[in-house]
Amino acid sequence: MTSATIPSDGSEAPAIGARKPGLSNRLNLELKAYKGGESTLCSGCGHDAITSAIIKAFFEYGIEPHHVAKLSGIGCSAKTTAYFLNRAHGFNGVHGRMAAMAAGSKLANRKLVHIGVSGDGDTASIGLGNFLHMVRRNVPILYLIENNGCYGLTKGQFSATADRGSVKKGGGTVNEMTPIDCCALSIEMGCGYVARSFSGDPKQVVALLKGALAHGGTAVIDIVSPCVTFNNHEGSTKSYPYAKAHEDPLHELGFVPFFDEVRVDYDPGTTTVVKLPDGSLITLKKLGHDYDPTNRSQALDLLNKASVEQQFLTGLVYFDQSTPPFDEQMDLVPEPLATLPASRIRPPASALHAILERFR
Amino acid sequence: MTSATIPSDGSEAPAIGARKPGLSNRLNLELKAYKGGESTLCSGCGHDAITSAIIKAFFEYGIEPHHVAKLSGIGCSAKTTAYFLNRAHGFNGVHGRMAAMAAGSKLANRKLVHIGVSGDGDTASIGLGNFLHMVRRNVPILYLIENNGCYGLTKGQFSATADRGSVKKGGGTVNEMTPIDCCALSIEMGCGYVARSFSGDPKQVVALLKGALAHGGTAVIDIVSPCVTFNNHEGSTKSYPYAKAHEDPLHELGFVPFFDEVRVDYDPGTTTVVKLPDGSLITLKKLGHDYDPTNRSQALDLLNKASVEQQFLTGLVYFDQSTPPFDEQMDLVPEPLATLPASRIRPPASALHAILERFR
Amino acid sequence: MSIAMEPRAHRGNLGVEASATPVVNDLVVTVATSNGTGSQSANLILMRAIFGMGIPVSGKNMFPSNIQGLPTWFTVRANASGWTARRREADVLVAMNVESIAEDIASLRSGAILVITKSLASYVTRGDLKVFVVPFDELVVPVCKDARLRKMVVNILYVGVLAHLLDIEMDEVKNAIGRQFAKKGSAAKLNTDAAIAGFDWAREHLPRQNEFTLRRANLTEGKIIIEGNQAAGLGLMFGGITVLAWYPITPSSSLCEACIDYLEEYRADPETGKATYAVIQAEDELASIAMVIGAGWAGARAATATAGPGISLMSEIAGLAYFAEIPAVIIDVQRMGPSTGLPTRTCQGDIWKAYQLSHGDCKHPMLLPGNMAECFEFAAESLNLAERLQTLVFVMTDLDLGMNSWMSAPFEPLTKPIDRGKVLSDEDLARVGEFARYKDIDGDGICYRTLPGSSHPNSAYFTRGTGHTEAATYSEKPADWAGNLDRLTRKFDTARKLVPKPVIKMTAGATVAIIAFGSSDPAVEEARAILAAEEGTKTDYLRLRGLPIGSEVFEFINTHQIVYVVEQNRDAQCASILRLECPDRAPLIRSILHYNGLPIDARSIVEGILAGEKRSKPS
Amino acid sequence: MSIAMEPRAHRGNLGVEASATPVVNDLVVTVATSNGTGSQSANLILMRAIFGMGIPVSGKNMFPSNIQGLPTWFTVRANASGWTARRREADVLVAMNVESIAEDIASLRSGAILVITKSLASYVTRGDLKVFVVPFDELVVPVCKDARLRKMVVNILYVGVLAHLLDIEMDEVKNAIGRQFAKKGSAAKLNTDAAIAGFDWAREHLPRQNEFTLRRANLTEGKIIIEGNQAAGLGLMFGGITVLAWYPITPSSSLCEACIDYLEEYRADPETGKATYAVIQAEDELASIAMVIGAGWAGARAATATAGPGISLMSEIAGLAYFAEIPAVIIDVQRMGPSTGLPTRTCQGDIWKAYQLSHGDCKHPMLLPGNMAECFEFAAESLNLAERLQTLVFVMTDLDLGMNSWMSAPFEPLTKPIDRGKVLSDEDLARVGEFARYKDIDGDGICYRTLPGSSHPNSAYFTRGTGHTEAATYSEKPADWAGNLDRLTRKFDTARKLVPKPVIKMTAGATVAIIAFGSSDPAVEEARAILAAEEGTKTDYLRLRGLPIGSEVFEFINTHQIVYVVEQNRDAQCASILRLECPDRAPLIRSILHYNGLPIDARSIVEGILAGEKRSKPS
Ligand SMILES: Cc1ncc(C[n+]2csc(CCOP(=O)(O)OP(=O)(O)O)c2C)c(N)n1
Ligand SMILES: Cc1ncc(C[n+]2csc(CCOP(=O)(O)OP(=O)(O)O)c2C)c(N)n1
Ligand code: SF4
Ligand code: SF4
Ligand SMILES: [Mg+2]
Ligand SMILES: [Mg+2]
Repeated sequence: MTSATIPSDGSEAPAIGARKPGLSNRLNLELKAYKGGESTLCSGCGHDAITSAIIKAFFEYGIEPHHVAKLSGIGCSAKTTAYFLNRAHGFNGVHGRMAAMAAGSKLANRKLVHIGVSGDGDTASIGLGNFLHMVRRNVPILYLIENNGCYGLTKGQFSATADRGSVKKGGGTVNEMTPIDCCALSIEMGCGYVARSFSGDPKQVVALLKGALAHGGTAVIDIVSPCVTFNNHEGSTKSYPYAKAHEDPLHELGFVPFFDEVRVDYDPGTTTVVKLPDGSLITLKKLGHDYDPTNRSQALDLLNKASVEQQFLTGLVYFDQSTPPFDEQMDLVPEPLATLPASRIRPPASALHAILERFR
Repeated sequence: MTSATIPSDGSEAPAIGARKPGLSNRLNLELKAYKGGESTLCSGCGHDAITSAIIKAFFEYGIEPHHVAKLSGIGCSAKTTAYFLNRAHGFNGVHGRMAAMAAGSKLANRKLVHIGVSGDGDTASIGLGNFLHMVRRNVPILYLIENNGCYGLTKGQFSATADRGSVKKGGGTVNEMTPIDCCALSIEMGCGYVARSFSGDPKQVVALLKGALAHGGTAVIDIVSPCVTFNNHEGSTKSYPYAKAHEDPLHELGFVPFFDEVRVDYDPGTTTVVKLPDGSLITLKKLGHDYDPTNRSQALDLLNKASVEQQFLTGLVYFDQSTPPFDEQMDLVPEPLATLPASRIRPPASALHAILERFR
Repeated sequence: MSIAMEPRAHRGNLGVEASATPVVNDLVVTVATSNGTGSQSANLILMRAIFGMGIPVSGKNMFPSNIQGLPTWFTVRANASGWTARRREADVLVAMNVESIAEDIASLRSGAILVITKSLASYVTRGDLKVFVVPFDELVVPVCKDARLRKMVVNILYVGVLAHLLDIEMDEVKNAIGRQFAKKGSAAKLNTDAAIAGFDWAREHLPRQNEFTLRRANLTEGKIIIEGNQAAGLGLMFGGITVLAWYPITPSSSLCEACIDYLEEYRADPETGKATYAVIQAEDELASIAMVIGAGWAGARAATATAGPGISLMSEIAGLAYFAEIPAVIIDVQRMGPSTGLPTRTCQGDIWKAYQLSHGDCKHPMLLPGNMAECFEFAAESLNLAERLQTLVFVMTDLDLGMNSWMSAPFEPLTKPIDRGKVLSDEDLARVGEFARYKDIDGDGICYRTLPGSSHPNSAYFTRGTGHTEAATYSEKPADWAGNLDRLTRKFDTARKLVPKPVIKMTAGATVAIIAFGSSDPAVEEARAILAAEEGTKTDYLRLRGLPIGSEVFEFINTHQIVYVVEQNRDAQCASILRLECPDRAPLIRSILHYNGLPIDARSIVEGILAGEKRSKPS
Repeated sequence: MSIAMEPRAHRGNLGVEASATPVVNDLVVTVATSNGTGSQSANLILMRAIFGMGIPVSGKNMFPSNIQGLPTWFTVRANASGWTARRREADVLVAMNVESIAEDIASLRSGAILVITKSLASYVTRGDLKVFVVPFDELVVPVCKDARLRKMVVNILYVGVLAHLLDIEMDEVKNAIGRQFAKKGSAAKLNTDAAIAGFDWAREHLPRQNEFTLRRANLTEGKIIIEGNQAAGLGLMFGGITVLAWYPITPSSSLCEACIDYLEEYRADPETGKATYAVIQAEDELASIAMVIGAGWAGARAATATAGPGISLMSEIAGLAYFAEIPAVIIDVQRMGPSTGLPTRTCQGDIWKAYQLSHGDCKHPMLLPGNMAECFEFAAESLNLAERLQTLVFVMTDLDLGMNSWMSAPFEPLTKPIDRGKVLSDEDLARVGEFARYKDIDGDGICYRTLPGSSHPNSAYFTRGTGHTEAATYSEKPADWAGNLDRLTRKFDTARKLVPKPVIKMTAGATVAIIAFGSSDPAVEEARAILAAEEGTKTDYLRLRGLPIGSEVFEFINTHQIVYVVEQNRDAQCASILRLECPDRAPLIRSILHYNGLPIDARSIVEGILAGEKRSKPS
């Protein structure tokens, strides 16, 4: 048995004594402070389960709701940003461009925690190029793909993540195309936090979300999220029955936030601990697989094998902290650019005179 | 020593006796029948060398020039489609959309050999999403990326393939971003013919081009092609000096077309032979590397290592014939859709009456 | 409106008509439910049953932009005169949805009939309605054993109740159910039982009403009911489309999906079963239009369908198609914009935008279908026109035309043959010898083209969106550029003669002139009847069916004083085009605009014209 | 044109002026070379030297859309009256390029001076030119040892030759060389030597000419020479831009690149050296505009610059910015379209397109700078206006303004403070309590917003491109939709008062009225002088500086009879906007159009007006 002492960044967390344990978090906020408007999705939609997990993760991690910016494109999945964190500003933009919008927003206010919720159509079809470039830049954002293998909002056409051989509702049409694996592409683009999960596995989703919040750069979580209305039938590999029957976690995931003054005891033979920039830890307890998420080529092999053999592997697929986040690369002032006073964004008249001299 | 007899598809090749050996090809056409307009690129531009290789490859492989459709986007590279195969129709479209245009064109006339010439900006920036989706569909096309690490036509800004640490001409600005590797992404999208080469290595380029012409689906060849005007200085990894000094071929490439009635003698210990759908062969003679281009995970590892360590490996990176080309997946009539007679594209009035019955 | 018998003007919404004799074959039923509950089938059955009785009907679906659980309204209008436009207020409301109940009740005119599910009865506080409370939730239990299906089956119960209340023949209800569930015998049975249960319960428990009745007529003989998207999908298939590239978007998806179904059924090669067409679900609209022009360039008859956001994304390539002169068709099934707007509401808000889509000077011909037959014909004809004019052609429909149910005479088989335009084959080239891709040989601005793959030594040319000479070589010369742009203007003028001519209806003694297009037509026709009946105002009417305008439109505008242009957008987009075409008449071209997302109604037009006329009169 | 001294009208191109006394300080020199040879530096030196002599100049570069080896022309116009528009024909041609030599010679007016490199001398077959043959290829050898550099150095030789021929002071040539190569001493030396060699050779070998001379004047005192893209880049930096997202495209790249240089130099935090701005080279224009509105939403002052193809790609998000009311700035440095068009030629062809960019009903305010100071000021002001109006604002410049060299008075420091518009801080919210994002509190159509990150419990709202209520909740209600669109119209009307007012020049006894904008201004001013001098026709002139038009423009149009709208596009895009704004005057609004890719010249305007006036007169 090995032990690790979890560092506490006392500066951010309010005094422990003030908390109502269980009911409120380190900011003394209750779960309901993290809720949003009522969902208008179909009852049973996988996306709603993810919304609940988001609420839980932000609550447990203890982020001020108004310190969050929520962005999305268009789709059933995109609507969900209205269903959590009512106190955060939200932006439901246009189809496929959320990744780029979020990059702009993050630069405008780097203090805000950015969460982007997308669909498989929004990300892997129309948004693919912009998504990959956002990943390449390592824009600090928790980027969720609520992956149902179809275009829910336009009534169930196959998306680019539909597995080969998937059958369309009502029968007949079979998808002949190779699916796009957003996790594999994210790794190719240098993403340092890549995960796959299942909306029906809230425990894992919440742990992954918290890990993503602690990660400094782009975190991509591709969550299979069944569309109960158009893609929950036999012949779909994105249905509840299929996902439940086939989910094969790579490891048992735990998350220990930086502010928890506890010692984590773990067996280094069965558990790996991944340390995040803010001091939080992700614990990965071995299950059937012998898997090391810091091994890039193993990760890509695993994803490819899973795709070819239509395995449904979940968990933290890849982890790497080496690339600096976008806003650090840019060497910005620490304050939000959005609210810099006029004096800091307009040089004096003398500067103008000096410049104009050059044109005389 | 092992021998392979190369099959000859006599139906396409005219009588051997009629050829002027060396000067003309199997169609009795001379090299000049494959030329195009005069180049307007900077003298010394890598793209011009590739143009020459294209002319040679089409000549040697013996394709009727007018059986070719040439497509491109916008950029210096895109202009080159006007500089070869004057007898082929050409289409210089808009920036970044050639991949999708070519998919449409190929479906309209599947008899035409399609060649698309793109730049690193055209493919890896604005065109990334559409490019990857074309690859995913396995549209039969020889897709060239004339990769100079910059936007030539707009005067040398970094492109997304510029290596980390590259310095801009005139000094100062250094590229901090991880480069996009179009070869790795193509493999991820299921491409069955992926190669990297160097415009300064015409022998290899020509062999790869001919191999691509014999391949049934999408063939992606990413050719480092120095921009002598904006990216040929010290600090660039896409310059002539750098590429010449660093080119490290994975193998010595040979191509034996299906119509060559010769026996290929090779040593199976040092040479691998890859067979293409039309019966042509690619021979890969071992050099320093022990590399098997049919091994997907080896290919991805290799590319990643090359990217991280800024090695310049060239050759046939990945090869796989298993995915059917797009037009076959679609089960089209063999004739070009473009010229089907009216009788075959308008059902009789009786069909209309039958359909309307359903709406009564 | 050739079916107009006993022309009877709109009754207006003037409160209770306490007549002893009921109004016959003239009423509007609105059903307020929640979407995703299967109410759509019930509503179609209701509409179909009335249609089966020989009474002209239309069905308008006001559904939300989500998949399940938000309020949705379906309006059936039955009208012996054939007026099928939306009417502002319902005569009968079936209220099933708690979400919208308050506003539903508030929206009713005094004296209207309210059929309300028992659980909502407490919401009724107004005393001026004829209220029929029905315990739907109880009635459904014995009919439907499977509790999960009850949410759906409950809808068919109100059809039975309405059948009783409005004298709809139950045999027609049963026919309609049989049709709707043709492939599912068990569902047909279940629904038939439910309809009968509703009917029987109503007969026993509800008092009669004497306001409205529906009586068998013979006004729908031989007619069909169809949606414009189905008609246009059919048009593309018969029009000889060979490449369809699309990306899903409401309200155009169902057009492509219909087209695909027809292609699969009728366009497989009879001998080999192989496809004489290719369909690609593209990754986005940039790709779908790029595929279309790639295909058009290579000689396919290629089209896509989309809606506003797709149109915007297609802007850049629209300019390429214009300038490089590549045949292509975009069907824009317009929905309410700007931006994502109201994806499930109708609008004519892209007219001006599509007309000159893309940066720089460019203009595109467009076809403006106004009914089901035109959705069919114009979709087919657009493929001809695109090849004839070698350019991008728009077909502008909208959500109302595309996704609502319209009555129509069955379509005539296409009479125009497939036209490939000025394509030079190898044989042609051998004969004429010369070829210059952008030379205006015929003086109509349309040049000859060759297709890739042609073997004649002169046939190859290079297509580009940059400056070019007549011989298609690259050029930046000022005279080449301007000359080319001028020829394109000439070509656009040729298009004036080739797009469908307007339909003009002149009335002796007319004092008012109207121009409209597309889905506004039924409301305009009804408005004309109202104006004639109520105000004694006679109207001339030009229905625009294509742009750019031709001589008939110029003449109509020039020979009338004030012209009212009716359209469904805020910025008077079509009127703007007309004002610019006829600057001398610009001050006389007035706009009647409707842009709240609902299909335009006749009263809005009448009010607009009366207000305009008042303004014109010396006070 | 405040620098106009001794107003002397354009001399016209009426053949040889065989005058004994030379024309002083009024000539056009065109240099025909091949691009990528470094001739651009030589041409700038030539222009700078004349400028240094106190004579007003302009430099226009007609370069090809490639990097090396295609014909390129540079025109220096020196004119004591300050007329700096392009003139159609050159007085002096320096012919260095075999590719264009035939057409270059053919294009010359009779009597023009031709300085020609010896190797091309045989092309001169005309006898009506004053030809000076110079053995440039021989002269360069002794001057430049390094054979690879000769291709470049040869250019500076013609500057020396011209200095002799046209009496340009060699000291000013040397000054200009020093400036040009300020950072490279060796290059300065080499070029100075070459210029002197050219000058000396010419003095010895060439006969004098007596047509033209340049004489020191004092008309450029204190002036600067700058390109509009530099001015606008500077404007953004001083305007307080915080996020710049861009994608390279000619002719806007150099605007962004200039802005980046200024930002790096002047916008690092003085204490920490950290950036008070962020610049992203995006992967495409869809991304750059998406980044801009993402940033604008979060509170940045964000802008992008692009050209036609980028504008088309930005269409969808332009509608989102309009409808969700997000501040954003797009600078459109217009180039010749449609499609890829002529990327290195100028045009005003996106005016109408940008004005109503995106599907559905939407309109965007735009600023129309017409000179260097306005490029600077309007770029800065656009950031204010975007935040004030909470919408997308366009700044429409063009290649002529953006990439050519313009003389200007030095810019005044910005007087308008940074305006963040109606933003409610936490303190404001605590005070007012209530907040409804889309409520028109002030009646000007502009509502209050809060920024993400605000902590007040009421501050968060949800932004969407779909239908919404005043409280920013989702709505599909017809009244909400139409109400919101109507408010946006109101806001657009507010913009009429906020965009820069036109500059109006009234002349007593004027019989002709002109409206123009942007880079057409110098040609219009010159045309007015010509009309006055040659025809005795006096003109009133309104220079439009912003859209939508305000009361001054309405008044100008309404109080004049015929108004000539001068613009550089085919489809009369600005005139169309004016006709639609003033339908009553539509028949009186005429167009003078120029669209061959070259900057408009005064003669084209004069001819257009004379033709128009002829048409108006009773015959
Ligand atoms: C430019 C554009 N094209 C198409 C659409 C129509 N559209 C709305 S949502 C959507 C796809 C939704 O699929 P996905 O992103 O997977 O989300 P889901 O609904 O499945 O959660 C599409 C195609 C649109 N809104 N905008
Ligand atoms: C929509 C659009 N954006 C920008 C441009 C400007 N542009 C022309 S070519 C080019 C990039 C060229 O780079 P690359 O594809 O690498 O080709 P290269 O010139 O380097 O061969 C750009 C950005 C354009 N033509 N269209
Ligand atoms: S349609 Fe599918 S994705 Fe959309 S809300 Fe319903 S279940 Fe969810
Ligand atoms: S600029 Fe660069 S890429 Fe373009 S032609 Fe010149 S050398 Fe080639
Ligand atoms: Mg989806
Ligand atoms: Mg490049």
